[in-house]
Amino acid sequence: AKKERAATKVIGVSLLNRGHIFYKDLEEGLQEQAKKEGYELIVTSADFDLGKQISQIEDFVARKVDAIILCPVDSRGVGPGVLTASQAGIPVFTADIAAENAPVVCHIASDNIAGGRLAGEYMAKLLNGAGKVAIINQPVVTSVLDRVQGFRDALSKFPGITIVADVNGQGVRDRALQAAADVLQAHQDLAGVFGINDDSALGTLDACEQFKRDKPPVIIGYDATPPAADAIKRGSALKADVVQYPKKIGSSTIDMIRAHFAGQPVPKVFPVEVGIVDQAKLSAI
Amino acid sequence: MIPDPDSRSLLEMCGIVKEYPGVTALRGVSFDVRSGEVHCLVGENGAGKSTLTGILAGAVRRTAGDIFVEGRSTDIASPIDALRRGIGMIYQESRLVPELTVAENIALGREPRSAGGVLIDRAAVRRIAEKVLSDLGEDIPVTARARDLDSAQQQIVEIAKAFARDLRVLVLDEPTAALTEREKLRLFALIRGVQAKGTGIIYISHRLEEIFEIGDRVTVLRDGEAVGTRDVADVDRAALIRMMVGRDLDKEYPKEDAERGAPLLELRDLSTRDVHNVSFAVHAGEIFGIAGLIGSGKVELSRALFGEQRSTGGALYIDGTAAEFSSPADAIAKGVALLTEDRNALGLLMNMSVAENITLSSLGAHRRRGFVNRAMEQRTAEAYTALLKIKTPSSDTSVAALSGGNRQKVILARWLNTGAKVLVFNEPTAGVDVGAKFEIYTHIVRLAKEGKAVVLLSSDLPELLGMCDRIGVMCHGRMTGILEREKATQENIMELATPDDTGARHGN
Amino acid sequence: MATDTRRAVVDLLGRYGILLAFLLQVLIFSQLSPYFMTGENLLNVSLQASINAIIAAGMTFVILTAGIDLSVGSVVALAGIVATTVCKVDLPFPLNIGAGIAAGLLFGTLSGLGGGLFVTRFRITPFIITLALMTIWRGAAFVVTDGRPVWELPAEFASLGGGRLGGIPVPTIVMLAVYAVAHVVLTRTRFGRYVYAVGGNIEAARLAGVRPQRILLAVYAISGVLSAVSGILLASRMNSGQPNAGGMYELDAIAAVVVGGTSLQGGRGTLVGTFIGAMLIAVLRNGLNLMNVSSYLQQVIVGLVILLATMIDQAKKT
Amino acid sequence: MATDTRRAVVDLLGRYGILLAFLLQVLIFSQLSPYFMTGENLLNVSLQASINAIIAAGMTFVILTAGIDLSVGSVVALAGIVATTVCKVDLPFPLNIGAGIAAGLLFGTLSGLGGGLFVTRFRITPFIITLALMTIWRGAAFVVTDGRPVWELPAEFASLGGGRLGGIPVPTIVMLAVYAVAHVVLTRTRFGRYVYAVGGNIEAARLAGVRPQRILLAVYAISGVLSAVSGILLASRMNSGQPNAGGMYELDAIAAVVVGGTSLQGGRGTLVGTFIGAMLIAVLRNGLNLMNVSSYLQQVIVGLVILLATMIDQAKKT
Ligand SMILES: Nc1ncnc2c1ncn2[C@@H]1O[C@H](COP(=O)(O)OP(=O)(O)OP(=O)(O)O)[C@@H](O)[C@H]1O
Ligand SMILES: Nc1ncnc2c1ncn2[C@@H]1O[C@H](COP(=O)(O)OP(=O)(O)OP(=O)(O)O)[C@@H](O)[C@H]1O
Ligand SMILES: [Mg+2]
Ligand SMILES: [Mg+2]
Repeated sequence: AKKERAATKVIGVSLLNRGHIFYKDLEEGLQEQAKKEGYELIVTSADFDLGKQISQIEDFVARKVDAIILCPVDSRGVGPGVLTASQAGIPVFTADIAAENAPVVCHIASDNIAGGRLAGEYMAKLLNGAGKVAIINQPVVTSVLDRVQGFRDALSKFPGITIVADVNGQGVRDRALQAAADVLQAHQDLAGVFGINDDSALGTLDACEQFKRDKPPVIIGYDATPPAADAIKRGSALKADVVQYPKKIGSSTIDMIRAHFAGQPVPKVFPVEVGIVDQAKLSAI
Repeated sequence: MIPDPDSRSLLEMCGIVKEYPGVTALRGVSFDVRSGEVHCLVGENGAGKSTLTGILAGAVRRTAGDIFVEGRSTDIASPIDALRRGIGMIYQESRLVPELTVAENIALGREPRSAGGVLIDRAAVRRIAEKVLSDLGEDIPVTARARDLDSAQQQIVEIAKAFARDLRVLVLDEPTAALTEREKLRLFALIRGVQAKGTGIIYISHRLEEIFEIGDRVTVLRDGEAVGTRDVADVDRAALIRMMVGRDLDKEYPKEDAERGAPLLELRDLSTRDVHNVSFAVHAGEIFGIAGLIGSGKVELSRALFGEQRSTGGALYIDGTAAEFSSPADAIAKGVALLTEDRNALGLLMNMSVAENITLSSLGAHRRRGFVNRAMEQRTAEAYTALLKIKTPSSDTSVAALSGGNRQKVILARWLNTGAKVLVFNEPTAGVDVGAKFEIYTHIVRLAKEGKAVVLLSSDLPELLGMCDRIGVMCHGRMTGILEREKATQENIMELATPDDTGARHGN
Repeated sequence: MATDTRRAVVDLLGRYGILLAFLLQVLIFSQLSPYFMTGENLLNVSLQASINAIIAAGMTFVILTAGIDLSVGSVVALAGIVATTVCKVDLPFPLNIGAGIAAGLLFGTLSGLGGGLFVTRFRITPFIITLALMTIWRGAAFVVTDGRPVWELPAEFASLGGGRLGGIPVPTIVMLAVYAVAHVVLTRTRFGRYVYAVGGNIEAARLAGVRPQRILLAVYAISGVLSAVSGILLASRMNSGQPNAGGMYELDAIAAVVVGGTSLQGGRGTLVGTFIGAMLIAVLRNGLNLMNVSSYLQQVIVGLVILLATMIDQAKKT
Repeated sequence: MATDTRRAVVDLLGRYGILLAFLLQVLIFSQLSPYFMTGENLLNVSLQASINAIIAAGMTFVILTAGIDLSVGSVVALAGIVATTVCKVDLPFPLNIGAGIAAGLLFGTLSGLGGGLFVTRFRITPFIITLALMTIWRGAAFVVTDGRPVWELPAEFASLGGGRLGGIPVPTIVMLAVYAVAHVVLTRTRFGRYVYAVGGNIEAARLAGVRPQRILLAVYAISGVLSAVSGILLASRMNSGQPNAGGMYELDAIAAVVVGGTSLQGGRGTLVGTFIGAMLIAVLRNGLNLMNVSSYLQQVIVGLVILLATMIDQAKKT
């Protein structure tokens, strides 16, 4: 085992969770690129539990991995874990979510506040600057809090638009479906819904289609997963999706690590673009 | 109320009333105990004996009435209140903690502590338990868990638990229901011992002969009222029964001879873990008694007849065919019924009504088009409550609200209703009053006359002598003899039941 | 007179405590929100309640035997995945949908029987074996789907959970049917009686001729198959099989059962109670969402209401 | 002879089943991963086990009385938040840290006493009152922090959970101390005996002069305060008070208790068993992480091992 270890660089990964397609894609990006570089990945999931994430970091330190990639559960709380690792001489990289006040080598991410803002602006355009809007939220996750902040920021410029509901769909489709169904009852004239991820947006779409309306609200999702893209393409109430490039985040992270191993300088922050897609853009591809 | 000026009273209860929803269990009962006396309490099932003494022990809250301890008005609100005042009780239904050891149960609530005063003195706990058990002449290991004991042994531990305390008033609620003559005599010796120290004793029993053996005074309860208190020396058995049931009982055992048919139950050299090479046959129309001391294998034998102890040799024949039961359900299907000795743990479903408890083993016969027919069930239940004089507000009442003896009748009704051809009755009259005992005996005789085989296990020798055609005696898991009715006497049963000097006491 | 009235109130509370709590809640919400009492919203609530209510019906059987089933949420997810995966096979309608449903139900039944087997044969505490199943099935749901939803289903699949019959959502109809049948089974059949007996005192029941092993196997199978029914309906409503569906559903189901007056010690309880319990929880969530109460505060309120409802229900026992 | 050997094996398994399962696991991992048996990793495992083990110690008391405490995870979170918030007040070290710890522990005690009060006075099933508390405290944790962690703590706070004494992590030391004291309390004091008595037969205990009310109140308080201890250590390790900390911790704690041989019916079990149970779970998670087993598969394996360990432990009862 010792010999093998000398040949292969081992990288420990602690994802925020594994239940969402976003992290599946991010992991795929990591894996593909790591394979190219000949690195071995140890992928774990913190499941939104910072305590668990810190344990995982400790396991990596005990195992003496060559580098650690984190998607922090909490930007601030992860600090001690990062410190432990870097004191043990292990470089730490963060992907998707940043760590504050911690010796991270490089942070690779798309900008969630910007993404939220894109969604808000697109919503305003769809509604012509007026109407009632709801958010299907998951207000326990930092990146989600950022998206919602960006979304609210953008809409604050449109006095005609009011946010009438902000409910917790827990970021999963079954819970989002139930929350959205209730919001649709309370606001018969709802004009738009922002789903903080695609499970939230698709759950809202399920609810709209089961309680048929003459004029269903327009929905904007986040992440542009294949089922969401499909719903946009077929002309459903889901009109647009903020698109991140999680695979790109994954592969770029490995790129930064390779550069670091090779002794090359890497930037503190490596931004990965975000965009917004709608029916027109998707059909064009 | 003003306490009786009788200065000898250690304790006095005045005008005690207890109301349960829908039932008035006590309607203004007054009662007293003097220092150093044994005051017996008798009455039919459901008369209120356990309720009255339960109030004294703090286990039951009274609705009205006053309690005076040594002339001072005292409110007993909890068992702790009672114990603090030196009032303790041996309960009719087992009150042991199953997971604790015998010693731990005996010491429960008053564990001696070692020097520091914080930690339990475990050696002392054992010592106390060993002492009181040896006073009782029992060799139950003090490290055994209570749940591993049979119900007679549990009863002994209950007794030990009470005698290990220094009490001024001791209540014994049917302590001998599961005990044989021998244990009873040792218990009486202990009672006399504390009596001499001035303890007041309240003694409840349905075995009236015991009243005359140990009692000084006797109070009769009927329907929640005290109908009178007498010096034991001034009453006889018949008078006592008249006071209890309001009429004369001409004879005690309605034994009649039935026509003897084919053997319905036959054991040939049957052996199990606890029973060795037992052979006997019980014919249709026959009542076969089984006697034996605690630990003689009596209970285990009854289990073996029900397929509850795997046979390790020999064979069991039901109605001429060899039977190996895979479960109680299987045994019942093949026509065997077993009334277990522990009605609470192994018999009743406390969450269910009287009717549901009665029909549980014969639900198949209470169905119409696949569904349980409640009206039919109701009719069955009402027939049995009338037949066995079960005292209950209705057949929908939960069995948990019934007195001990009435619970016993419910479970008896269950087995009477299965239509089994072999009925094994383990202590069928435990805790049952004299009037109701007579009813139960009548039914047992009826079963025999209908051509069933009845096996009667009892710790009550007069009952066996009065009811059985033959009596098999167990000792150390073996059947040491079978006595014909004419030859059976208390003496020769005891002789067969008692291990001789060469027999090892611990043999199994 | 005053005590008489008080007694009558306590009596009423005792017998219908949970029903009163439920009606009180309905009254409050209908005052607070103009949308609450609309026909459409009531259908919505019944639809929302159906998933939990169907699971809770099975849970009632299990809890009546003094058991518990923590695996229901994971069975919901995996049954949905199995059903959606199978109905994508190349068969003509309605065979494809039928095959999918059958496969989902089969999985639920097998899961329940498996759990029941461990409880009866190996005497594993229900808590542990169903906790293990919960973890195992959840893991399996992610392993087989690789964490991605199963989608692109035959169009008809969506009508199971999303469709209506005579204006009533299909899941609502399924729920009512499940309760009707289960109620009759529990109160009118020998099996039902034995469920109570086993939960009351398993040893006494056995000695009275009940075969507890069969009863226990059956109740876990019932819980498994009803969880699968919920899982299939949910998958249909989401038009996809989601590996992360059904998270924490066990808590909602157990809450419905216990709020409905069934004892966790076994032997005592009714399906009518569970039904009202499930409705109470669904109405509460719906009402709070209608009123746009913040999700943090909702948690606090749901906790308090469950507590209050149980306390009202408890009035009967004192 | 053959049966004798078999009997001896079964006997050994019975008495030390869970210990054997644990040792077997250690053996397997030390073979499979070269990193497992290093001193540093073993300290690491003990550190990781400590949070769950401390909670599980309190849970053992509760379960021995036939109760359950589902609120532990939320108490972990809120105790951490209370402690971190209070230790930010403007007091000189060590007063600030001391005040924070005291406040966190006070919260845990009060939560436990509150739960206990509902169990004893209002006879609410422990499952329901602690489920309600779990929801309420979790909601409260988010309400008071508005969903954001409490941070910028005094530098010394981190040394509680992150520090070492004589090379041993502080949480490990706390855990060992908790178990030593709790073990003596449970096996050698009257209170401990009464815990078993109340769990074994509450009515028998009451009639023997035990006050079940006090015992029940005490066990929930113990569970609350030990959850708070864990919460404070965890907050210190995370150098922040996290409103979403402690999610599902109740399941891990209950699993440790039950895998350790304590009966959910109450009256039977030991803290030694719980300790080994907690270690078994921690070693398993650590080993699987070291071996780079995918997190989906980990779930499946953890489920299977809990099941297996319980089955081995079950050998004694058959
Ligand atoms: N918990 C209860 N709820 C309702 N009724 C009860 C309850 N306990 C006892 N009773 C009723 O009170 C009456 C007196 O019961 P009690 O147990 O005192 O009788 P007892 O004289 O001890 O009878 P036995 O000789 O059968 O033991 C009975 O009618 C019984 O049904
Ligand atoms: N079956 C039960 N289930 C749950 N709790 C029970 C049960 N039986 C008793 N209890 C609890 O035990 C208490 C009775 O104990 P006891 O009255 O001896 O306590 P105590 O310390 O004397 O209380 P008090 O403050 O009333 O004097 C009940 O109030 C109840 O809280
Ligand atoms: Mg009585
Ligand atoms: Mg009291």
